[in-house]
Amino acid sequence: MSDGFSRRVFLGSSLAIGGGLLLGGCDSGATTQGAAVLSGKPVSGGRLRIGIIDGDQSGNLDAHKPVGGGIIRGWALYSKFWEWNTDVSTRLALAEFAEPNADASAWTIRIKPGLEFHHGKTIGADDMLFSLLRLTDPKLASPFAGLVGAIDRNALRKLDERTIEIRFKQGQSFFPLDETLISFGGIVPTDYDPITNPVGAGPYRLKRFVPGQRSLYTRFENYYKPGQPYADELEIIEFKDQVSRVAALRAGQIDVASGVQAEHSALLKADSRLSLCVSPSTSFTGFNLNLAKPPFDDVRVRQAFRLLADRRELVDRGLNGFGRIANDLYSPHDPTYDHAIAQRPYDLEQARSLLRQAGQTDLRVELTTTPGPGVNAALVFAQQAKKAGVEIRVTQVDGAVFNGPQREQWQVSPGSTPARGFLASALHNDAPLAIYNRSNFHDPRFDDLYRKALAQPDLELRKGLVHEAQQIQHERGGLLIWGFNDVLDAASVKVGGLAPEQTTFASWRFDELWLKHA
Amino acid sequence: MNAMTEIDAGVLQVRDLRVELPGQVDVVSGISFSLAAGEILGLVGESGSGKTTLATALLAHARRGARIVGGQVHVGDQALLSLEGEALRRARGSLIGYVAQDPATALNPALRIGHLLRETLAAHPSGLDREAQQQRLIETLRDVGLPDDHGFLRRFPHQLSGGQQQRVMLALAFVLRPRLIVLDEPTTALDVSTQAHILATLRRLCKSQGVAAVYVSHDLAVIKDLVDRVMVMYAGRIVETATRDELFSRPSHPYTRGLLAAIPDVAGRRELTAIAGHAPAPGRRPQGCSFGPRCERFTAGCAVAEPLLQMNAAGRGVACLAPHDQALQVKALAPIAALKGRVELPLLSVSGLNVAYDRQVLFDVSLQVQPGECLAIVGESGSGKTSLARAIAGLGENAEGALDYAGRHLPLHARQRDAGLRHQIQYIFQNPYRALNPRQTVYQTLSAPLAHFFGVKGAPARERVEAVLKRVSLPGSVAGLYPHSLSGGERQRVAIARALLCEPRLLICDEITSALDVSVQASILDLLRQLQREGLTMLFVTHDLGVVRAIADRVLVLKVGRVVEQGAVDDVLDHPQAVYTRTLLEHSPSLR
Amino acid sequence: MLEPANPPRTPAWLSWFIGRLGYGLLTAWVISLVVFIATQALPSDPARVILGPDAPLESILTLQHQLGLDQPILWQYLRWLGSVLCGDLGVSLDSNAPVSRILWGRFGYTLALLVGVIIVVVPGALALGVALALRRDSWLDRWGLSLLIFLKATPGFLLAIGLVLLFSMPHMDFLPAVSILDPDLSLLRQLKSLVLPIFALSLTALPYLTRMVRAAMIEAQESDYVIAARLRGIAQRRIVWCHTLPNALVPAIQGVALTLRTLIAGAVLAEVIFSYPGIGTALNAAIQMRDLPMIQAIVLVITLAVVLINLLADLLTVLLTPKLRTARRVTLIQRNRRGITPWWRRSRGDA
Amino acid sequence: MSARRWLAEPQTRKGALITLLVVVVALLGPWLAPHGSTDMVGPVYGAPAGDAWLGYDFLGHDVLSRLLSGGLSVLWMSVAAASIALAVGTTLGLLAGLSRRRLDQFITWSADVSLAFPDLILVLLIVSMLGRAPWLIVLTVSIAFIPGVIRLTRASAVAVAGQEFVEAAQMMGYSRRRILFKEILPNILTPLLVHFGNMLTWGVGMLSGLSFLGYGVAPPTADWGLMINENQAGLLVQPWAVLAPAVLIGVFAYGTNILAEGIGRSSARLGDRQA
Repeated sequence: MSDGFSRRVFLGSSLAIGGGLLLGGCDSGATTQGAAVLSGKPVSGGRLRIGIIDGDQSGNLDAHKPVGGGIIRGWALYSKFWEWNTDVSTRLALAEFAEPNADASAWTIRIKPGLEFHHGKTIGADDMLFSLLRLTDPKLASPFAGLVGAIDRNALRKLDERTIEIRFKQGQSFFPLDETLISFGGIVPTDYDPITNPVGAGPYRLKRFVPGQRSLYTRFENYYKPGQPYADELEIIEFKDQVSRVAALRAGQIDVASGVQAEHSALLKADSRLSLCVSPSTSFTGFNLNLAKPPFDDVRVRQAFRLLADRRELVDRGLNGFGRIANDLYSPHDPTYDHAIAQRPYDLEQARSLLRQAGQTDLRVELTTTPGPGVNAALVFAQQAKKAGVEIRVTQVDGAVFNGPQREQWQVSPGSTPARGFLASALHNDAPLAIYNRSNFHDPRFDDLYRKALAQPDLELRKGLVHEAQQIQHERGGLLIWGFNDVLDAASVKVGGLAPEQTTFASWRFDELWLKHA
Repeated sequence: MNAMTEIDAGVLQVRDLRVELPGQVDVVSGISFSLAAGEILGLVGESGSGKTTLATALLAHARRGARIVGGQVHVGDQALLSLEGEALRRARGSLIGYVAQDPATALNPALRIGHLLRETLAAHPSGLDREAQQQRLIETLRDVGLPDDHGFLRRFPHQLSGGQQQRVMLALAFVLRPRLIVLDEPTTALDVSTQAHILATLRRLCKSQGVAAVYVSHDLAVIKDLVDRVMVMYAGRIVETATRDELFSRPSHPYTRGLLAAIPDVAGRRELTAIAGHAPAPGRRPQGCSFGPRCERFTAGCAVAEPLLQMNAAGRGVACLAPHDQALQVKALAPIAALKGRVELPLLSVSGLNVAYDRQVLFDVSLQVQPGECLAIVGESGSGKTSLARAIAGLGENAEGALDYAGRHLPLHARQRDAGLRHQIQYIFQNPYRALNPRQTVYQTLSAPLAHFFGVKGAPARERVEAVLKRVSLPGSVAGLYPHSLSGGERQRVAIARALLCEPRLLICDEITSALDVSVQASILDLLRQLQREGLTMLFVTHDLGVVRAIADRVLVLKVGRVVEQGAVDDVLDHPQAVYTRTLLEHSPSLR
Repeated sequence: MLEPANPPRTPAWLSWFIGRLGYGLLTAWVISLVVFIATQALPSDPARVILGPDAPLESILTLQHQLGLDQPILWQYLRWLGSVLCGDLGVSLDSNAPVSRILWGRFGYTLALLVGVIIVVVPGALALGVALALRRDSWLDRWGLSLLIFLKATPGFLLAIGLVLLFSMPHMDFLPAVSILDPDLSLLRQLKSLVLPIFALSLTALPYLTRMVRAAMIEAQESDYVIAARLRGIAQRRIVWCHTLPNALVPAIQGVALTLRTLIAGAVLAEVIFSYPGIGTALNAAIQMRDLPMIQAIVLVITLAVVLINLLADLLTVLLTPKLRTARRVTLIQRNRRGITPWWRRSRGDA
Repeated sequence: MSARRWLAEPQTRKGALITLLVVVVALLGPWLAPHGSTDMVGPVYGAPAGDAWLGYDFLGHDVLSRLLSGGLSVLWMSVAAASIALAVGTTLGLLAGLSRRRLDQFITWSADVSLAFPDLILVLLIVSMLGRAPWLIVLTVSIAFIPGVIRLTRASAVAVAGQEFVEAAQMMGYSRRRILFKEILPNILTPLLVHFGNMLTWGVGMLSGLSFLGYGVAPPTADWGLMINENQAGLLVQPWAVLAPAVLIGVFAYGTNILAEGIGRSSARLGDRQA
């Protein structure tokens, strides 16, 4: 639970998604009509009502420290240097130029001319610097500062009114700046305040915010994309649980349900007034096997666990079939991903023999998880492990405990990361610079390869480095990655601009969504 | 049998009235009588005789579960039982008024006196305008002896004394000027002086307004000065009816005679005879005469058919195959003066006793009890007599003063007394229904003190329990029963038995007969006298001077916590010194 | 010892009331203290909950310091109490918005819900209770009672889930299955959204009150004063409304107070199920998020509300009971009353 | 003797029968279940079919098997909670009712304070504080119940203690323990028993409510309350997974309630109280 909304939704781990489809798609109940509407030309006007699940966290509006629904609200309020492509690569947004130097030890970023904030102030380099300094300010205590922890706050430089230079600490290199800065690097004016003056350059400006209930926005006329956004007003309504939101969607109380449960897919598909959009994301879900704790200090045990996981069943039961199996490696969309590594089979026999070799015939381990959807996969996995004679006790702890001081001490714990490139994903998991490393995987060769890749802007050269790193992960890593989950979004057939993508946030592209109003 | 009703086609005529419980069990049946304007009829019977059922049936009302199934009630020319709905509602109140037993519960606590009176007037078409209504109201209040000012009308029932409350009930009945008033034991809850005043008021009103009245009572003495005629009920039947003088001088029915013989009289000590057995419950009545099993003149014929009420020409009726025709002989007893003048170490002496709760209830009370005597403590409600008894028993709280028992200091709390002392002083409570643990059998209740005080258990205990049950005239089989299957009198006997098992020297009896019928009371008093003869010392708390005369050697009169007079019974009752004692005596109902 | 010669000029119940008010506030204070200490004992740390799994340790320590979580509990409590007394309930750890601002609207919604339930339940229970009492032992009474027992026994949240299920079925959309409220519109225009939560809560509250009214009515109907009034020829309708009901109302008022207390708890579940934006959802969320200022504030509000409800109920009881209203010393209320003396030290008036 | 008297009341018999039925299901269920309670044997949220009468749940467990295995925890937890509350509450209530003013005031006041706080919220707070181990939940629920028992016990005890038969015992100088156990306790047993039945009803409701909010028993244990929680998401797809346990919880609550009502009614009829 404490994982909070951000992670769950962002990672999509809690959400259900597309019945084993490799290809996602918007699947309307009234297929023909729905398709016709979706392919139509965007219409302006109306109030677009998005239903999100915020669990119990009401969250805030902070661009750099978004919690709870704050992440989604940030998509409406703030624009960044880059934005995501549907294939999880990045493209320029506010920036018109953003390039690293040859060893990726510095980035130069220049924004487009004539951009404005919601309150009319022109965006300048000072605002860019302010935003970066604020994000990395230790006093702000942003949970996401760690992602860009390499940035040297003292070495930020304004080159001209629209250009800044970012350098990294101690001559480090940091190639994946775009992927790490894109999510929480909202550009805000120097007079920004998340409570009294929450302005940015996003497609919508705030009209009212009722924490834990809803927020209302009006169209930002000077949005940097001409003609966008389409709707006059945007309303983000927060729900506590999926059932009530589905009820609201069906009753027409909301237009879009962002991230619906797989359990409801059949129901939603059957409703001719609704369409279901299945995005085959590359967010992974899996388990961290803690190398710092026996028996996982033994690579044979790790490999045995990876072999005894029936990935197909995990996808079917843990994700309700909405996902694809994985090969203990993340970021398959990344051009550097090594597709040559063979898919690990489900092999109980070999798993048993490995365990025997390791002297672990009567193994008992504890899988610690937070309450909530992650439990399902854990329960399925525990059941599978029984067949190999391993008893997995599933223990639920409070989110705060889970992420507390003990967070690197759990023997087995669920792990998942949103769809990101290899380098950024590693930062969440087993990279040497990782924010935290639940599997405690530390391999000199792997670390060396990762550091080299960070400093290698050249794709082909980086590919070689990553392929070797992935080989290491596959052979002796601490992650059991069994699947990639789909993200399901449901919407009224009146909603246009919602299309499946490999990311988890098809329904958060508020500048693309539009409302066909009769 | 209808001779009388034909002579006097008066205000009320009742014919063959029958009230049943489910299953065709009759509560009352075969009731026929009539009443002339201004006549007051006393309806007398013990608990369970059906007198209250009859009283309310006169207003076409039966309590929940019961049903009036037959007969007629005519008030004037209205056939009351055939009325329904609105017509019945109007007849109630305007034709017949009703005064309930306990004014404290019969007045709605949430409504003001004025509201009740006005509402009653408004509920009936009186043809009076506002002015006249107000006039009527004031008149009525004056009539019943209540203040008629505005402030009084704005009072709530709880702000009135018991006597005032009952006068309000009278006013509520009289304000509509009905032709008949039914009063159901209206003075039972009141002190004797208040009772006397209410009765006088009632009689005056009935006579001056020509209103007929049916006055229900369990106590013959109470109605003696009030009524013109008496009707005695037993087991749902009228067993005797006669004019007042005839009934009191020459009662015919054995039951009536039994009742009269059981009533202790303040005017003189007399022998009290209890009626053996107890009245049958509805549905358990024997074949033939219901009183048969208790009757000393019982013959085989009595068990064959129920004797009907035979009326003679003088309007006197009796339902008995062998009625008496002599006057009732009252055996007067000589005063017991044996203890007088004997100076001995008192068994108990109380000096300077003060008791205060939120207010002080006893002021500096001192008394002495000689061994073997019976000291009665008399007073009206609020006199502090129970507090005195409880303080002596060691149950009182907030008491100060000195107690001496047989020359030894006696602590004020029972717990501080040593066991040897404790068993010698026993206390019997007023309410026999709460004096016994409902979860224990009689044997458990009785054997406990044996084990506690004397360590007697098992067979010897059983023997002693059997013996004591015999002593209080209960069958041995009672031992296995729980209290709820015993009658009030039986429970009180068990309570006495429990006290006796402790081998007491001093027995404190707190109004122990006030919850019982007179015939039962007589038997209990008889038992106590027996015990007294065996040497038991008694402290007898009561409000009834008749009982005092019957049982006590000496009497102490309490008034609002102070001793106003004490002395030998006959001295005090025949030659009262204090004004208060005199008033009490004047107002105490007597059979003479 | 002796009663005062002159009755006091102010009614006795006033001083009683003031005493009870003080007692209620004391209760609220004690609860706030207990809850404060208890929430400090929560095994987790709000800073971690807020920042989520990705937060580095430095961020957490910084936030802890900013929130004052690193100070001694007593000091934190005193600081909190001080600002509460100045009307400041603090800032939500979760949304960083002032607690009072968040709660204000939610409190209104919950109040609307409870008022709605009371509006439905009190007349409903009175009418039903009176009707059943007047038809005592009829088939209507027997079936009515059985139904009430069934409703009483069924856990309230099951009823609510059933309603949501029912109303999210096709063709059942004449009432919204969940109650998301639009703060732009006045509540009066969204009454439809209130229907189901009010209905669900009413179903759980109805049995207790109805049975209480029924029992009180039956008792009053069989009382001597009603029989006496009937025998005076007072009309049945008048007896019911003027004689019986005022007396049956007194226990009913205590019943309503008790019902409200349980309703507040029931509202937590009902609000969660119907997504109703009230205090209940806020509390559930705050507990999950370890949002201490929110928990504190909500608990305080609820406690004060309960204290107030009890106080009002007692006051109404006193005012509606002439005997107590006019008494020189009010000593009714069994609850909170100091003293029925222990039995071996019990005072007794003269019998 | 009491039991026979209670059973004379038809309502008691009906309640006992219903309660017994659910208890039997809960006790024997695990042996009758066609599958293990954690075996994943069917499709996720599969609809009821030939051999799975109630369909499958969120992970593909057989709902019927889980239902049959899941009663025990609710039952023992509610019985345990009610029993603890009864034991502790009665002790404290008697202590309050029969002891010196100070202690009485303190206990009564503490009960009042906790009664000023809605029980479910109290339980929520404590459970979120202390965790969700079953015995902790039981303890917590019982803590919520205790003030009510204290007040009931105290009121009944004071009423009984005021009766003359207790004074008589006191005057005889019987020991306090004897007075307590022989004179007072038997006479307050009936209201306490009725209250116990009510606590069972509330306990079942509260425990399942807790589970529903996610504070109950931890999976994969089969538990009726938990089943409602974990299958909520499928409510609109496979309602049986939620409805079946809900119905059983409701039936059990109904049974215990009727039982309590019946006992109360039979006692009232026999005039236990007025005695």
